[in-house]
Amino acid sequence: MSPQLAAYTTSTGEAFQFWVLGTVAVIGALSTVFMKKAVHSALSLAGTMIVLAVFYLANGAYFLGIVQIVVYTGAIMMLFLFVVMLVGVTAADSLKETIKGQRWLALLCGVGFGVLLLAGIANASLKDFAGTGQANANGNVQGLAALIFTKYVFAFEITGALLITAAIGAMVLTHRERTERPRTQRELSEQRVRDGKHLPPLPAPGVYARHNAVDIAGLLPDGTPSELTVSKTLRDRGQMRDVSAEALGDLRALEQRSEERLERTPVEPAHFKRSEEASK
Amino acid sequence: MSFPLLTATAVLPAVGAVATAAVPAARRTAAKWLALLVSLATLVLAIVVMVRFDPGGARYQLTESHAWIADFGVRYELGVDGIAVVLIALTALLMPFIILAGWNDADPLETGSKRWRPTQGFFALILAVEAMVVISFEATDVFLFYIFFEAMLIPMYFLIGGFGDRAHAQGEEAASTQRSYAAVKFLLYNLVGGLIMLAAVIGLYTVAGNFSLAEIAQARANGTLHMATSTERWLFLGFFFAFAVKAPLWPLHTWLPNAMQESTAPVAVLITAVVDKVGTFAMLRFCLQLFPEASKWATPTILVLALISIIYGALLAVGQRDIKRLVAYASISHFGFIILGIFAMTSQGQSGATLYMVNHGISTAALMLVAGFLISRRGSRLIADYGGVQKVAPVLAGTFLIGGLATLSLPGLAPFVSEFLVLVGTFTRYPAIGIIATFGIVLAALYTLVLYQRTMTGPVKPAVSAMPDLKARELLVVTPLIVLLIFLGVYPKPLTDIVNPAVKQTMSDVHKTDPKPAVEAAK
Amino acid sequence: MNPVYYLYLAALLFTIGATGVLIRRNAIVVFMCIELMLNACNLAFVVFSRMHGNLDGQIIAFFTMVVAAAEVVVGLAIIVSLFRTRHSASVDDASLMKL
Amino acid sequence: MENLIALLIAAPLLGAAVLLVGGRRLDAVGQWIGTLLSTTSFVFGVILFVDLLGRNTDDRTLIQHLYTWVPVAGFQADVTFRLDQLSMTFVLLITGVGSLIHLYSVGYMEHDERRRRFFGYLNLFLAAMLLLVLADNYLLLYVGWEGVGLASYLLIGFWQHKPSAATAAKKAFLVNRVGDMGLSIAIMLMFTTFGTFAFGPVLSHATDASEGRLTAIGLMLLLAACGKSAQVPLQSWLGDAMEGPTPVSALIHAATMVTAGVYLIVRSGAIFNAAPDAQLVVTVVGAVTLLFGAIVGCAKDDIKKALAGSTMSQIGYMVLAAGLGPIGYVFAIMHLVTHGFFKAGLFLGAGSVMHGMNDEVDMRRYGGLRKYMPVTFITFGLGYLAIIGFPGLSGFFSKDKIIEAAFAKGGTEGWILGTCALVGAAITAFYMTRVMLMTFFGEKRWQPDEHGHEPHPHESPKVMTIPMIVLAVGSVFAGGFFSIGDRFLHWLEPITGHSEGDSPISAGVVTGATMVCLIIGVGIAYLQYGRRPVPAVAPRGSLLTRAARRDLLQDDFNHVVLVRGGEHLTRSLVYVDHTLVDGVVNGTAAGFGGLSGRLRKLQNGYARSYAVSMFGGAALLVAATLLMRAV
Repeated sequence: MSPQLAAYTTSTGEAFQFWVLGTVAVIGALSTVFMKKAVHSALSLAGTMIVLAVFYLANGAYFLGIVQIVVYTGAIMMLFLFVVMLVGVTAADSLKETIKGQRWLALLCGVGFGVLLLAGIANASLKDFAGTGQANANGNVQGLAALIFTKYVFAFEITGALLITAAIGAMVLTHRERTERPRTQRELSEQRVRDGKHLPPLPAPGVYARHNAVDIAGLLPDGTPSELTVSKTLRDRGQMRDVSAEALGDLRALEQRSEERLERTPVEPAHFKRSEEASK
Repeated sequence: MSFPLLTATAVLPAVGAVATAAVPAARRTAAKWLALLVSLATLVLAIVVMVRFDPGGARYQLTESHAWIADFGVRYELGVDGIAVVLIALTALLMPFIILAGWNDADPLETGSKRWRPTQGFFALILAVEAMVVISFEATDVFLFYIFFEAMLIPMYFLIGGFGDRAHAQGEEAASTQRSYAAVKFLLYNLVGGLIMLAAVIGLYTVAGNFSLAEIAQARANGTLHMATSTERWLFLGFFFAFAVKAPLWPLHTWLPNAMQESTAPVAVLITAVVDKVGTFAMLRFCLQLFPEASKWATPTILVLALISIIYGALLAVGQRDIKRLVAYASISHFGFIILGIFAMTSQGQSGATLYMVNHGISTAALMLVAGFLISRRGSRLIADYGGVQKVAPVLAGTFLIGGLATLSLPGLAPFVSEFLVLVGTFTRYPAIGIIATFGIVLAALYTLVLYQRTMTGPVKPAVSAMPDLKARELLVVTPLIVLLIFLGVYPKPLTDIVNPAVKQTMSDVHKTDPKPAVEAAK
Repeated sequence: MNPVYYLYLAALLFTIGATGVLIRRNAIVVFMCIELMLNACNLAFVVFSRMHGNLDGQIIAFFTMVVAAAEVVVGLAIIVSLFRTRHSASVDDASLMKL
Repeated sequence: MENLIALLIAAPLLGAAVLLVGGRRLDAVGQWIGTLLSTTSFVFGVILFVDLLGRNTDDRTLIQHLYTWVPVAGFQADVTFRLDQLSMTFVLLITGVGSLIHLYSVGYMEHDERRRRFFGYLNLFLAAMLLLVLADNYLLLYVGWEGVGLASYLLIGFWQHKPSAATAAKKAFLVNRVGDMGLSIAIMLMFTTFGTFAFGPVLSHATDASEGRLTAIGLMLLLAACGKSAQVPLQSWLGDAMEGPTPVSALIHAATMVTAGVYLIVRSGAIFNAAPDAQLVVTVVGAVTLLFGAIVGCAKDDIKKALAGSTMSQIGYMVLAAGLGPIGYVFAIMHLVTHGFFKAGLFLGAGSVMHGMNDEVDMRRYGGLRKYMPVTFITFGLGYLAIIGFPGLSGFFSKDKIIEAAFAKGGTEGWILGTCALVGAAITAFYMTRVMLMTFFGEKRWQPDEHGHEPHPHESPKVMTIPMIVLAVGSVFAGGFFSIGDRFLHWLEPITGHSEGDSPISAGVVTGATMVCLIIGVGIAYLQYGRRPVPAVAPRGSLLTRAARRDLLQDDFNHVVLVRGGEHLTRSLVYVDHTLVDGVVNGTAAGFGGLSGRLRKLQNGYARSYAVSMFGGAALLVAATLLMRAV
């Protein structure tokens, strides 16, 4: 890109680029906030960041633009994705608000703050843009390097130290040293007896002739499905299939077929009630 | 540099407090003896102060002055005038009796735990209070005074909230709740007063530029420090409010009955006979000296409030069913007299008020401590639970009666002299107020005698029929107090000689002279 | 077009990020929103750099990035260890700041 | 010689201290220590009296300055004693009668387990009373004044286990305190007027002060006298004070303490002389009380209460005389002294009767006792004759002089006061005859008490009868001795001054009128109680009788207005203190508590919630910044 692109008035090309990509960036930001699943949020954010990288480039910050893509979008966002995978799906993903009034207050503050910021910017007389042409005359990277290693050298060194500290901190935080002997099977079972819940192992899911899958809740003797049998992750995601009614459907189909074959008038089909209904 | 006598008087009990607190849990008795010895040693120092003090000499004597917080002009300045000397003596005098009277009050109920040391804490706190009270009397730097005026609340809070009467009628839990209520009420009232005073202290600094009482007073006197009228009044009110809460003056008095009712008798004595005196003392020393014009401006209002305190406190004392509450309201009435004397702005009034502080301390101590002995025997504070005690415990009843008679200012006992001086001092300037205040002496007789009649006379109630008479330790507490009451009632000259010059100076601070009699009949 | 629109965009993104922080409960998403805010600031710095014709703004943006990187590393580590102990990544699972 | 004065007080004071502090080991000998020290004081008194008699009339004032008591700028109170003719009279009366009553008490209190303390209190009383009459300034007098009040309190309530005694003691002290208030205000007024309250300067400069001030001082002194001397309107305590042991009634509530008011008025004569309005009020109070007491005395069936009414009435005479000014001062004191003899004798006689009658006090249960206790009968009878003013006996001389002086006041006032005094003399004759007849004459009316013990009237032991005999001798001869050659007048005149006044009627007429009144009174009483048997249960009686039995409703008034009113006042104040004064503060606290309770909900612990606040705050800051720039 030529230096004049970064001059006071922007070219139509840049304006076009701003409006298109700006829209994309805002949409990306909004979906970061409002997407239900963390993965989608992360991807939206990555999109926004790439757009911002383009804007950096457009503003003459070539080095930053590249760094933004390589380091931010490439490394940091991947880190986010890793953690999302590590943590998995939790109830926190729900967008349902739990604190009374929090959402409305947040939106009110957000809108108010935004309006004020925009008003502030509009109020400021930002007419004179020097452009980065002069500054980038010897090359953007060289210019930055000159500044970093002269004027900002202390800050630079300190950020280096900060990064190392952060790396060590992250290791310390996530590393788990076994400080105590792992509990034996016997101790764990004794613990369960003491706590008085789930004495036997959790029941297995899908113990059912035709639907032998982990996302199907096993049925209790009275025909009700037990959610305990399904893995917690699936439960949290709401990916649990209920097949308790399916058996009845199958039975009915079987009766239908036998009836057709035997050409008999159907007897009133057995009406199985679920225990809860029976008790009503 | 000479020996820092005043510092020593204050530091000794402080050191004693730390040492007492450090006594191991098992050596409870050692802690008691240590506290007693420290208090006695302090008494000796206080007597030395009294002897070294020259009534005819400079206003502030035995002065010490060291830079402390140079940036704000805060100095560590000590000095005593006649008023402070007698009050220090009173404080140091009462402490051994308070400690002796509370000898067994803080023994742990169960001796199981090795680390639990309530006894040590109790006596350490008492000594800490003594140290702070003494230094409050000695401080001639406003800021220094303020710090200890406020810091006193901390040990007092724990003394009130942490130690109560044994065998409470409504059970230990209710007692504990009421104790905390009383302690918190005490703390809140005094903190509010103190914070308002802090604002005034800062205000004073911005006006005067330093905290030295002597310097400010002198600058005020020779006109180099001019205060706008409204400034002076606001500052005065800030100081006075804190002192009025501490004193306590109607309508800021309601913390006192609660605090005295819930705490043990020795602590109640500590509150009313020692700590509250700082309030009235400070009115004399700070309000009148620093803000003479504003003091005169506020005098009518304060006198009316004091008058209300006198009558109101006495009437409420009549209506009480709880012995300690009764004494508390009686004290409110007496504090009304003290404040009346201070603000009557006559020599008799102010000398009387100063004497009153001392005498009230001794008489209340006598009455309250005997009441405490009585309460500890029966386990009830209610007047109705007693009757006919004089039949089974004549010495207890007799000492109680003498304490009561001192409270009603019987001539021949110390409080009479001071009360009469206050009344005369008030009367010469404000006859109507003096006459109404005189009704207080009738009411005082009423509440005291009703109390004595209901508790001590009449048929012996079954619950008190086996009540033992005073033991040797208790007699040791009461007898010297009674002897002092009689001695100071018959011969108060040693005190008045010390007090008079200081009062004279205070009078000249406020530019007031005694009214002249209508007929010059005196020789 | 005046480059000041970039600033408007930055303000908008910052606000959206801030609102996100307040609305979302998932700590990871909250973190992403914080990143969004930081990026919005970076954009503003870059634009200021252009405005003033020197590179100091870009330097600041650069430092911001470094600090953001450090912050993300530590923050995510905290989230992971929190998740290990609490089995949740919700920021209000426990009202920790209440007595 | 003046150094002896302090010893007068010191002796009984020492006795009191020793007996009260000494403890049980003195129980056996306590009564003798008390009596000995009281007598010692009497001996000192006699020595001083002889010394005074040996001096010139103008030189009979001895001053002993002990030490400066309360020295405060402009306020000088000294412990200084003044012994002059007036105080000397009192000293002799107090120590003399006091010693006799000590002796009597040895017998009377023989079986009381707290006898030692009783004598301690008696000695304390003597010391305080002597301080009262020997003080050289009003403040020191005030000490004695309250001191006798204290002793009176302790002695009335001596049998503290009886609630009635404890209540009576408290009542006496409280009513006295009201009077004391008057005395303290009077002292304050003196201080503002004269700058001092020592007798010398105040009394010599009294005429320099304005009459208004002097009237105020006089009225306040009168209030004090009313309290101490049981004058209307502060008389209500005296009847109840009879709850105390009888020797106490004799000494304190008949002979000495109750006369302190008269002493105060006579001592302050210079002030009253210059304040005629105050004097008039004094005479009115005296006249009203002498009738009041006499009427009450007529209705009481309790022998001690009847005598108490009589005491009140007789002191009314003295106050009346004291209010007359120089005409009456001397006679007030003279009547005081003779009254001290005969009333003490009467009380001791009553005590002797009670002693023999199992402490029965109701005269309707007596009757015909003259046969059983002849010595008591004779001594009581002599006292009786003295008090009604039988010619030749003490009361005749002193009372007659007072009646004369009342007429000599002159004008309408003189007539009214004189008539009152005359009527009083008639009533006195009536009620004393009634007492005499009901007790010693007629049929015996005693009955077994609730335990079935029939009283066995018997004469009292010698230790009791000897004091009675001595007092009876005094009742008979003192008046005559004083009056012959106006000895008493000349003795006291230098202190009190004297003027004859101009009586509208001659002394002879007054004496005659008094005699007529006397005969009428005795006659009516004889007709009513001597001729007919006395019913053992009191008849209902007329409205006046019933009112008189209730002390002319004074107690009911006090109860309704003061006691009830006071109770309501204190109770409502307790309520006010709790709800209003405390309530305002507690309400403020509760308000803050409620507010913070609300605010506390904002602190819900959710980090996001706090973040909203921060964000809102940031928005506000931005807004503020923009606004500041805009402005």
